[in-house]
Amino acid sequence: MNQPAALPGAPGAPTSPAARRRARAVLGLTLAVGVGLPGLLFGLIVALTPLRTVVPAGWSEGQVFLLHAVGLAVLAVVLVTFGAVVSGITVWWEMRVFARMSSRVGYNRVGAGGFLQWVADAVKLLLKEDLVPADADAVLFRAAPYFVIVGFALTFVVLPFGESLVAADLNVGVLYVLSVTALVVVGILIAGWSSNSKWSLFGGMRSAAQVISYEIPAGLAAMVPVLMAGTLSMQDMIRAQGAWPWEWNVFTNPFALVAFVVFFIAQLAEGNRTPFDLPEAESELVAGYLSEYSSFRFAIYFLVEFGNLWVMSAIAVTLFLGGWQVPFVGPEVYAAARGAPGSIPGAGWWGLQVLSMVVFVVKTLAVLNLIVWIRWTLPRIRVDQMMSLCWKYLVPFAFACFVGTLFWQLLVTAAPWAARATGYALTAGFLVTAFFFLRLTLRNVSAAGDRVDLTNW
Amino acid sequence: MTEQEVHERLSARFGDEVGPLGEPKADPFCLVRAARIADVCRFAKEDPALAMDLLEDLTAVDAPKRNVIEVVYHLFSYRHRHAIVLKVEADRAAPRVPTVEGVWRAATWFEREVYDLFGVEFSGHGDLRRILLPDDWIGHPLRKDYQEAGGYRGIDNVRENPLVELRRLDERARALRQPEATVAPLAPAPAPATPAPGEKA
Amino acid sequence: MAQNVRAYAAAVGTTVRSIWHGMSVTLSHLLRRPVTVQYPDRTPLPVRDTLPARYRGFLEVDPAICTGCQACERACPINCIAITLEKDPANPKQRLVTQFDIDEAKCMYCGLCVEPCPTGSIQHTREFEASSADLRTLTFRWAEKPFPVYKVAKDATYYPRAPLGSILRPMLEARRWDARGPEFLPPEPPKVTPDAPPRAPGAAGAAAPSRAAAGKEHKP
Amino acid sequence: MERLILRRLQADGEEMILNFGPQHPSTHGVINFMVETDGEVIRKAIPDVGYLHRSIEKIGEQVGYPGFMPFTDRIDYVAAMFPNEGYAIAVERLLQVEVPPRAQWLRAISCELCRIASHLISVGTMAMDIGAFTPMLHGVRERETVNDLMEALCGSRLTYNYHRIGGVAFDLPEGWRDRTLRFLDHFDRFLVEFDRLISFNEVFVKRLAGVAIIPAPLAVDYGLSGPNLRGSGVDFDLRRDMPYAAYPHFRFQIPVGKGFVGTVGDAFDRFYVRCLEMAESSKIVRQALESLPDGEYMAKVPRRIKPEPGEAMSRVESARGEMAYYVVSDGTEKAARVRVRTGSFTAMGIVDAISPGLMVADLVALIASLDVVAPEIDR
Repeated sequence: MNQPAALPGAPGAPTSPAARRRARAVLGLTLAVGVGLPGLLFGLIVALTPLRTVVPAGWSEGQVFLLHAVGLAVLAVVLVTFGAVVSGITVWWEMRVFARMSSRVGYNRVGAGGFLQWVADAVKLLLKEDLVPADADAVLFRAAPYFVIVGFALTFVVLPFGESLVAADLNVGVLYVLSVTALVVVGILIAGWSSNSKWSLFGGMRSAAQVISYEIPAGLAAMVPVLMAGTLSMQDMIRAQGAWPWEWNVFTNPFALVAFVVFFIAQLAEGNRTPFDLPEAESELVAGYLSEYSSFRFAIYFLVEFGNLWVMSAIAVTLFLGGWQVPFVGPEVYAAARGAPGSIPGAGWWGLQVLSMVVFVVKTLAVLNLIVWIRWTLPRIRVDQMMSLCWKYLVPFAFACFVGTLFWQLLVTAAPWAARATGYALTAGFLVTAFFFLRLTLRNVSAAGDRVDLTNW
Repeated sequence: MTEQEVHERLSARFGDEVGPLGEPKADPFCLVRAARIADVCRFAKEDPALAMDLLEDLTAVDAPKRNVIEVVYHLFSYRHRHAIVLKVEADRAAPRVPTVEGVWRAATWFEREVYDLFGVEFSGHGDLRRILLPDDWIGHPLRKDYQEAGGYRGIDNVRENPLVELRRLDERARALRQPEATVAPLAPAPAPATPAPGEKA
Repeated sequence: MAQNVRAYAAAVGTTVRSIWHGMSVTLSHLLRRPVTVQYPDRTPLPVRDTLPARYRGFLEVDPAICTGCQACERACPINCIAITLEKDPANPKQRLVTQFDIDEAKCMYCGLCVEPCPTGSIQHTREFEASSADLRTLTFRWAEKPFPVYKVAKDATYYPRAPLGSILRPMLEARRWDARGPEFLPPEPPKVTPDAPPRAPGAAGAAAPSRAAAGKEHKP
Repeated sequence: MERLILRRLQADGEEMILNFGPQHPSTHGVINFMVETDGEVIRKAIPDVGYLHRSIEKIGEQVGYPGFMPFTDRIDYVAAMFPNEGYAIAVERLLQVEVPPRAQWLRAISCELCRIASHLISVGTMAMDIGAFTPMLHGVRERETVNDLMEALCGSRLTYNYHRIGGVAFDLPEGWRDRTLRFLDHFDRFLVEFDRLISFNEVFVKRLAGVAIIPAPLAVDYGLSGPNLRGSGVDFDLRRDMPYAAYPHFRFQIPVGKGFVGTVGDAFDRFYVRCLEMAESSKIVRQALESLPDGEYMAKVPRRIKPEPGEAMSRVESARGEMAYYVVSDGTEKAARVRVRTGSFTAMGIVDAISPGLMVADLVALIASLDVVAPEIDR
């Protein structure tokens, strides 16, 4: 009989030396961050850059077609992988943040700071048995996760990661996003119905009611930046905004500020995030529409749920927060770095692309953190309150903003300084609010007799 | 009011049907004729001087020596902060007591529990089902003569006692050490002696 | 109407204000130190050594000062202690403890056995890490070798007890978590009394002798 | 019953039977509710208890008087001091033993700390059931400190077995008093923070205000007790109104539901009464630690406890309402009957009456606000 390795900490087991532990952690993090992330980002950049811009002049039709075909395949793989990795990292980050908020350490065993925990979780889920309940509608039950992941992956097509880093800059970008995200609901509804479980059915029904209701305020609020930019294309909407906060949609127009809040809340609801996580309310519906799922199918739902955080944040950043705009880098800088059309752009241009992407990612992460933070602070609302919030509060506000923006645009056309002044005023207001908030936070720490201590992060 | 005063008031209304207040050391109680318990309770609750608005506890005690099951009512008044303990005796063979569910709703569950664990029938109870034990349980466990079946639906609840088994092993080892003792050859250890499902009552 | 508008605005206001406070509380916790104790391997001391002295862990018996009074056996509400006393064949005046078994798998660590012990021989230690793959290995045999009972000197105020844990700890360290316990003997056939007809084993009321000996042996 | 419901179901075909439990995240143990719903609205929720029945009352007849004490821990393992105390008082009344003052004080201290620990779980899980996870973990964090104190006091974190017939098992350990006072200082601040984190969060308030209202007469009729009863506006607390142990010596308030944000007797009142009670318990522990008398912590009790025939009832204000022990002695070393009346049992009985018309999410709030603990229902 083989002696199994002694459990750590069990009587007699050697406590692992700190040095070895550190080395292992460093290795894990290096592998993950050092190889994985840059690789992915690089792949993303290459794949997302519209191939047209890099095709050298003089290539034959066939060659260009082949290049496009290969490029699209790479693009698809990279985007879906990016979605999965981002969702995994989001899980890790969310759990770390949540742990701190509840005075715990959180993930800390797999990789440095538990960074690779999501990989371990994914592997574990993949190794589990794929169960289909006996009385479930097997075909629909198996099909539902694909609806969900397709709806999720398709949004990446129009997400503008950088100045030229977008898979396809559709001229109906916003409408496209609103429509493909609706596919997720179809998947959830199918999952809820086909599981043949009452909990799942409850979850599916709640989800359908919720997402369809909140599409309306979300759509109305999204129309505000559309009106301001005069276009539906995601890239053009970003180009219509500036790099500095006082040039963002959210601050140049008071109605847009309200619209942003409405849009943000509606997005929380569409993404089934607390306080709108009714479809999978753990303490009520066990796991809602997910109750009967296991293994890979379950993993897909989770991938989508957390990946959606990224999508939600990215869309909010695009519409309201200036997207990838880098300060001091205007369109003429890009054009200059690009060089002559038909030639492969130089290193400067690529550098600018990376820079714009970094700006976009940072903003997106900030919004993502806000969502995470809200989730671990707020309780869940009830299904009737969810409805009344939507129809009594969000829809009127969104509509008022929509109408208000119409007049605002008239005003701004007449007096362009109004937008600029509002931008300064609202930005200042935001900073003051943030200052008071941080002061309150620090006072909370001292009021509890504690002190700020970040050593154990 | 003290217990004596409460008891006097009850006796004044019901006469002999409310027995004398006992004199045990800790808590005195008085015996009530089973058929009148619901009336006595209703009076105790509705009489403004008594106002026993809380049925604090309703339980039973099995007394096989006297061949009765005593049903015990602990009443309390929030308004007057006084209490009284009433008891009713029921025949062990077919215990039957009128329900007080109509007086206090709390009695619904208390009586269900007494029915479950003692088998006392509360006549007039609206929902007299077992509450703690499964519906198909046999017997009423808090009766003194209850014999445990040793399992439920083939699920054994007996674990080998290592203290006894080790002693047996010791004795056997000692017997083996003494050459004159003859020891029966050991059969290979069989599976734990769990009776087949269904054999349990 | 004005009332309604005011209520509507107040609802929005209180919501924002309460969320403002709640979120600042959660954010402030991001800045504080977590309280998690990373048992078992990332604690500055082994957790065993951080436990208070009164901690009720595994029982330990010091045979050197056991008087064989069986007070602990009587005090145990669940009969998880078994003590057998015999006369020493070599010295009839000396009594031997030939069995002192504690079924730690059944023990509920209530500490009632410790209280009546006249010499403090039986004590709770701070050991608690002894998970095992076989329940039988959790029966600790304190009289593996029969030991003579301890004679308490008159007006003794001190008993030479081995340091707490010094006997149990080597026993735990010697154990492997997946060790198997001893094979028990097959159950004895039920005794058939001449005047009662044999009943099916396991039927209600027909407790097998071993079960009768086992006393209250019902899993919760 | 199932058949009955099914027949009704077939009649109109609009309702659904939902088996809410026995393994459900918010049933706080193993309880089953047969919920008849019409969409999200509950027509009726019928509690089905007994999954955790361990026949503790029967065990009480089979082990001796002192030996039953550890079993009482298991009656309510979230707040095990109260069953300890209740049983000890009942047997002391049978034996007519006078408990020394120091033991009375130690009982009050341990019980009030235990009440804090229990209410922390209660309000924390309530927030969790409503969907906020963080407050629950904050509650558990504070509870851990209480557990550490208990561990230092009596050697165990959960099943204390601290009280004895005639007193308590141990005196205070060294340094315990200061540790406890430090904790209480911290704890009072924690309560303020907790209120800001969750109690008055508008989403939370909206989920609980006016939900599952239990009017005072109904609460009394169903025998509700403790915070559930006080949440309905009935100003009654055994510690003040039927004093036992050392409570007459302390000054404290009895928080009563006033309809803090909605109607008297709603789920929020029951929740907030517990929050306020924690602050009062903290006060009591401070006073008790300051006025702790010297002397014995254990009365002279015969080694073989053999009360004369008779019966005694003890009523203790447990964290989950009134806990009453009814002990009948027949003159032997084993009780003839040990009956435990618990707050959760009566609280569970009212679900039937309150649930119609609630939503599924409100049922969760109702169960959480009643603070039932399954082992205490089933015993």
